[in-house]
Amino acid sequence: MKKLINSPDTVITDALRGIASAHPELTVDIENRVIARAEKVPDKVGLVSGGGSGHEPLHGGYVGHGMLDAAAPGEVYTSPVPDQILLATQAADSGAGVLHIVKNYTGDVLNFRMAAELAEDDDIRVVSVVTNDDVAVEDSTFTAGRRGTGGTIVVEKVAGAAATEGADLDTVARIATEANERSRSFGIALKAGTVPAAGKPGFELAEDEIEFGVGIHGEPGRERGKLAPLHELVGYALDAIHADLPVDGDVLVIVNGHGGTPLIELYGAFAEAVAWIEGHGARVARNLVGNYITSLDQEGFSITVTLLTDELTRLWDAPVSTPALRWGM
Amino acid sequence: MKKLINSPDTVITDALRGIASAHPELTVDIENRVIARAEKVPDKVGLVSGGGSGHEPLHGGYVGHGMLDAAAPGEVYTSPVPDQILLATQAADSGAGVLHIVKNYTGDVLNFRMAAELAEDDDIRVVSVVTNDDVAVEDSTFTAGRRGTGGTIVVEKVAGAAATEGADLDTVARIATEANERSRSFGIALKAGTVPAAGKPGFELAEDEIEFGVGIHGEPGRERGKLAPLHELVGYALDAIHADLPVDGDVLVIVNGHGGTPLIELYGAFAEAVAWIEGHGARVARNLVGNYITSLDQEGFSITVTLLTDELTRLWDAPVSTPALRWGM
Amino acid sequence: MIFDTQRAIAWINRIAELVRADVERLTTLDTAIGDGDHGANLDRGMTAAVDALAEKEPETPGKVLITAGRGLVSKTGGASGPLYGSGFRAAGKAMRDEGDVVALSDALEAMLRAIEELGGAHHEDKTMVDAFAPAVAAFQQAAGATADMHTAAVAAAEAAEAGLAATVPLQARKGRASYLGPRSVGHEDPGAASTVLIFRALADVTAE
Amino acid sequence: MIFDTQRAIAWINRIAELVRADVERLTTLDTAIGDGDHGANLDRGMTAAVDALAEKEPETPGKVLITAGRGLVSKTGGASGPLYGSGFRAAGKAMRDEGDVVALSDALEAMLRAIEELGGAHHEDKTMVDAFAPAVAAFQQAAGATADMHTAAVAAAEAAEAGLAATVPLQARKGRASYLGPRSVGHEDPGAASTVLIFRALADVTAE
Ligand SMILES: Nc1ncnc2c1ncn2[C@@H]1O[C@H](COP(=O)(O)OP(=O)(O)O)[C@@H](O)[C@H]1O
Ligand SMILES: Nc1ncnc2c1ncn2[C@@H]1O[C@H](COP(=O)(O)OP(=O)(O)O)[C@@H](O)[C@H]1O
Ligand SMILES: [Mg+2]
Ligand SMILES: [Mg+2]
Ligand SMILES: [Mg+2]
Ligand SMILES: [Mg+2]
Repeated sequence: MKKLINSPDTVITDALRGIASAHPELTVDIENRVIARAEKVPDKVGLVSGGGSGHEPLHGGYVGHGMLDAAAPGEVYTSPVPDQILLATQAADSGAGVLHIVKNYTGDVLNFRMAAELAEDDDIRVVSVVTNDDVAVEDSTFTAGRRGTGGTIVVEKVAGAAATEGADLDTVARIATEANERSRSFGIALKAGTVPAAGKPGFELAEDEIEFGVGIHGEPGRERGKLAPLHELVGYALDAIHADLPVDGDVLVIVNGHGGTPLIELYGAFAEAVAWIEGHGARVARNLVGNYITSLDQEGFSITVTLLTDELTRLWDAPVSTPALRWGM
Repeated sequence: MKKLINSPDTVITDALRGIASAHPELTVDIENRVIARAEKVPDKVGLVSGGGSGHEPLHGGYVGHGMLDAAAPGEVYTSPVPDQILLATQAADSGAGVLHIVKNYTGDVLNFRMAAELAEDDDIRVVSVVTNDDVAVEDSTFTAGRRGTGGTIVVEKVAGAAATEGADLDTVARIATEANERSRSFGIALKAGTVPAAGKPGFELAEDEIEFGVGIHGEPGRERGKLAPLHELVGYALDAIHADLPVDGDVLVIVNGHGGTPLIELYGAFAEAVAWIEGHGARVARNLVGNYITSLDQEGFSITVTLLTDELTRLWDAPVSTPALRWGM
Repeated sequence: MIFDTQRAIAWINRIAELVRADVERLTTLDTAIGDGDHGANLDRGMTAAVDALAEKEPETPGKVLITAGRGLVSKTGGASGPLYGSGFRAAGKAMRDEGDVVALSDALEAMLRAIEELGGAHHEDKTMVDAFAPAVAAFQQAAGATADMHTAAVAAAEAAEAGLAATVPLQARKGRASYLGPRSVGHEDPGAASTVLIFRALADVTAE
Repeated sequence: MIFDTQRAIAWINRIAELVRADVERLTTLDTAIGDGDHGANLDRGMTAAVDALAEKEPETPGKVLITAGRGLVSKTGGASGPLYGSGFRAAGKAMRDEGDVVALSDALEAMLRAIEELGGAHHEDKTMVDAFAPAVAAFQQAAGATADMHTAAVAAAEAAEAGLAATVPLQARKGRASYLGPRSVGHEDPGAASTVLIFRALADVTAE
């Protein structure tokens, strides 16, 4: 394993030290692992998210004006613990209640649930929205359900904008829920990332093999297939999304790199996504192309499609100023 | 070779199609390979840069308010051709003259020089500033001299800000020159990137080997060495910079990923850079941490240090709105 | 034999030892059908549990288990942290001070119920429940038949082991392995494997 | 033998063929001490030169070389594009219509001067100049001795070949290879290798 690290044990602490130095507008509690806005916004609904580390810039990179108030980064690919989420919740709370944005993984859901219970002991009202946009996993009440992946960014952005506008907790939660319900994602990996503590990649692929339907934790996908030209891969991903939620009207598209894939390839993927979507009579009204929710050094990409409404478009366009997303101010 | 591409021949066209769709505020001439601002700014000194592709977001990602007016992306790792640079120069010209920001590679220098001659036939006044911030290469009048790497971003940013303020061509060129002279960079690679047309990495390294002093074209560095803890690697890079231009006062630090290295590691590297610099009595007043000048999917990082002046700090802080750099508006 | 404070502490310490010894195996199992952190998670969590007990030694076996559970919850993360953590806390709350085999049996049952309730996993969902449920059943049965804590614990460990083996052909319906769909078949569930360690540790500390 | 329009076109076409056949070798050489694009660059540039000639056939050998040079400049990119492109343009401007061996010799010398002036490379900087300069000298000498174009071209190709071999032990001082410092030693210079092809092509098209 070749990584730019001091040791597998210090990866997260070192990154948090870097985030703290790079972004003086954030307060980083390195010991307890909480990244929060340096200044509380009075009377605003607080937004908290968190999850395993290794997905940078998610979530710490989305803390700031117009988006999250605090983030709780766990160990690499491991959900944070309740105490930590509680601290983030306290940091985010200014009396108007706190929204927990939780990606749908058993560990995240359980740890956030416990934290919410602890917060209620503190008289902080917490509502949780669980994101589950990944169509690679079959959705069923008998299973753990779908994973939360790229759609989480959309949820954090529009919920953050709503809270910044002054919406109350229920409204913010309603908007977050709607953004999640209107978002779908699908990921394809060419090479698995390596968890520092594990020292070897999550899976091994032959030179011509790729994984279809991967999540964001270096796990294998729903099937293994052959490398194909980019337009076929993009078509595969969008077919899967379209089969679940027809792509129609104005859409937001995120072409997201897994961490080890260069931007030149992501722009190529976006070009194919636009061609596919326009070919299906819909319109790419908004977009993001880059590394927004990663899997360490994994090579691959995911596509997220959100069916926009006027409200979601307005909230997406609202000013945001965080380390990883910045516009309008 | 595993890449998200349609074919090695279409990589650049596909990426340009993606850039065109993703950024309606830019005009992308796909056939002639010119990325320009959709609207000319009257009476402003025009800024043009360009170079081989494979370094995204450089340079197309820096076209926009407060930075470049046009960029000319060549083939992967190959300088653009004069006609193309001429078109970019014409797109950037609004009567106040055009600054060419050229990274110091023989191909770039020669092609830009020819383009400048052609532009003069069009009565466009062109001044060129050649960036050469890479301390890994010995500077000498008997050689091709140093490469232009991360310092180029600083030059493009502050020169763009000066032009936006209304400075004339000579002033913009003076500021660009000063930014270049006050900037130094050093790069370390863990794994070479793969040029799509070549199909294999620029160099092969054993599991414990790394390259010190690499440029941005997948070429080997000035020496091969052993993988070491991050703080040692950062120390090596900063020692090399410091030996050439003592790190002192307020500095801007860019910790830049080569394309295949995840953000969590870059933040770790930045933490070590801050520790080193503060340990040497200087202060990290401004920073960028992320993928800003890449080498396809290469794994590794570079550090750029710019010794700030009040003027440079003010120009760095000035509003900018481009695909890859955005603040203050 | 009494399941007193000392034995409760010994149990937690022994689990920590067994987990530490098997970190790599648990991680390998989790790499195959999960995200490769189960070994590290549980090692971190059990270390926290052991540390919590060392810091302020609780006075009753129940408080030992509650303290251990809190340590697990506060440091493990992942799915297994809340599940085992809440499980031990529930066991601790159910544990009666007399510490006889019936009290322990009830505590183990409470632990199982807490895990099932929090995680919502059922029989054959390919989770720790598939090892935990038969282990508790075997403990209860052996305890009823022999009233001997060690015999019951050994029976429980064996049943957990069998439950672990039985997870191999299953397709996961809960936890990360469920994302793999049919590709989750053919592997042991990592959480079921760590449950085996919990019961093996119990057998070890009740040996004499 | 006359270096007329047809022969000039044949020369350019032949260079393009030889480059196409050797793309991989040139790329491999450039991967070792450069950035691995010399083969693709020159292939693209020579294709443009050939296309430009096919599109509008020039009337004089000089105009053939100028057209080819423009094609090279406008499509090659990299260091070699402006160098060879300006070189051919200079050769074309120097070329006299009578097209005898002296005219060709003068044109080749003008080409060398243009490359040297633009690139600023000197003897033993490990560039194309190290093959081009001895080739031109050998051409001139053989032309003076025999007045035979083919003999002179063969001598030039051989001298270029020797110049290429002589680049191996050199440390590069110009172009990308210079960044490697001492590590540039032990490799042929890719531009010197393509210069050999230019003179080999000249020998081929003057064979009868
Ligand atoms: N809903 C659930 N109910 C019971 N056990 C579960 C559930 N989800 C996961 N598990 C158990 O947790 C184990 C994984 O734990 P761990 O790897 O530590 O957490 P994570 O899956 O969050 O990475 C699985 O092997 C499984 O036995
Ligand atoms: N200053 C120079 N003068 C003469 N030849 C040069 C000079 N710089 C580079 N070259 C030649 O150009 C060749 C490389 O060409 P190419 O790979 O096409 O361009 P680039 O180096 O821009 O990738 C080198 O092998 C060398 O022979
Ligand atoms: Mg996990
Ligand atoms: Mg090149
Ligand atoms: Mg796991
Ligand atoms: Mg080259």
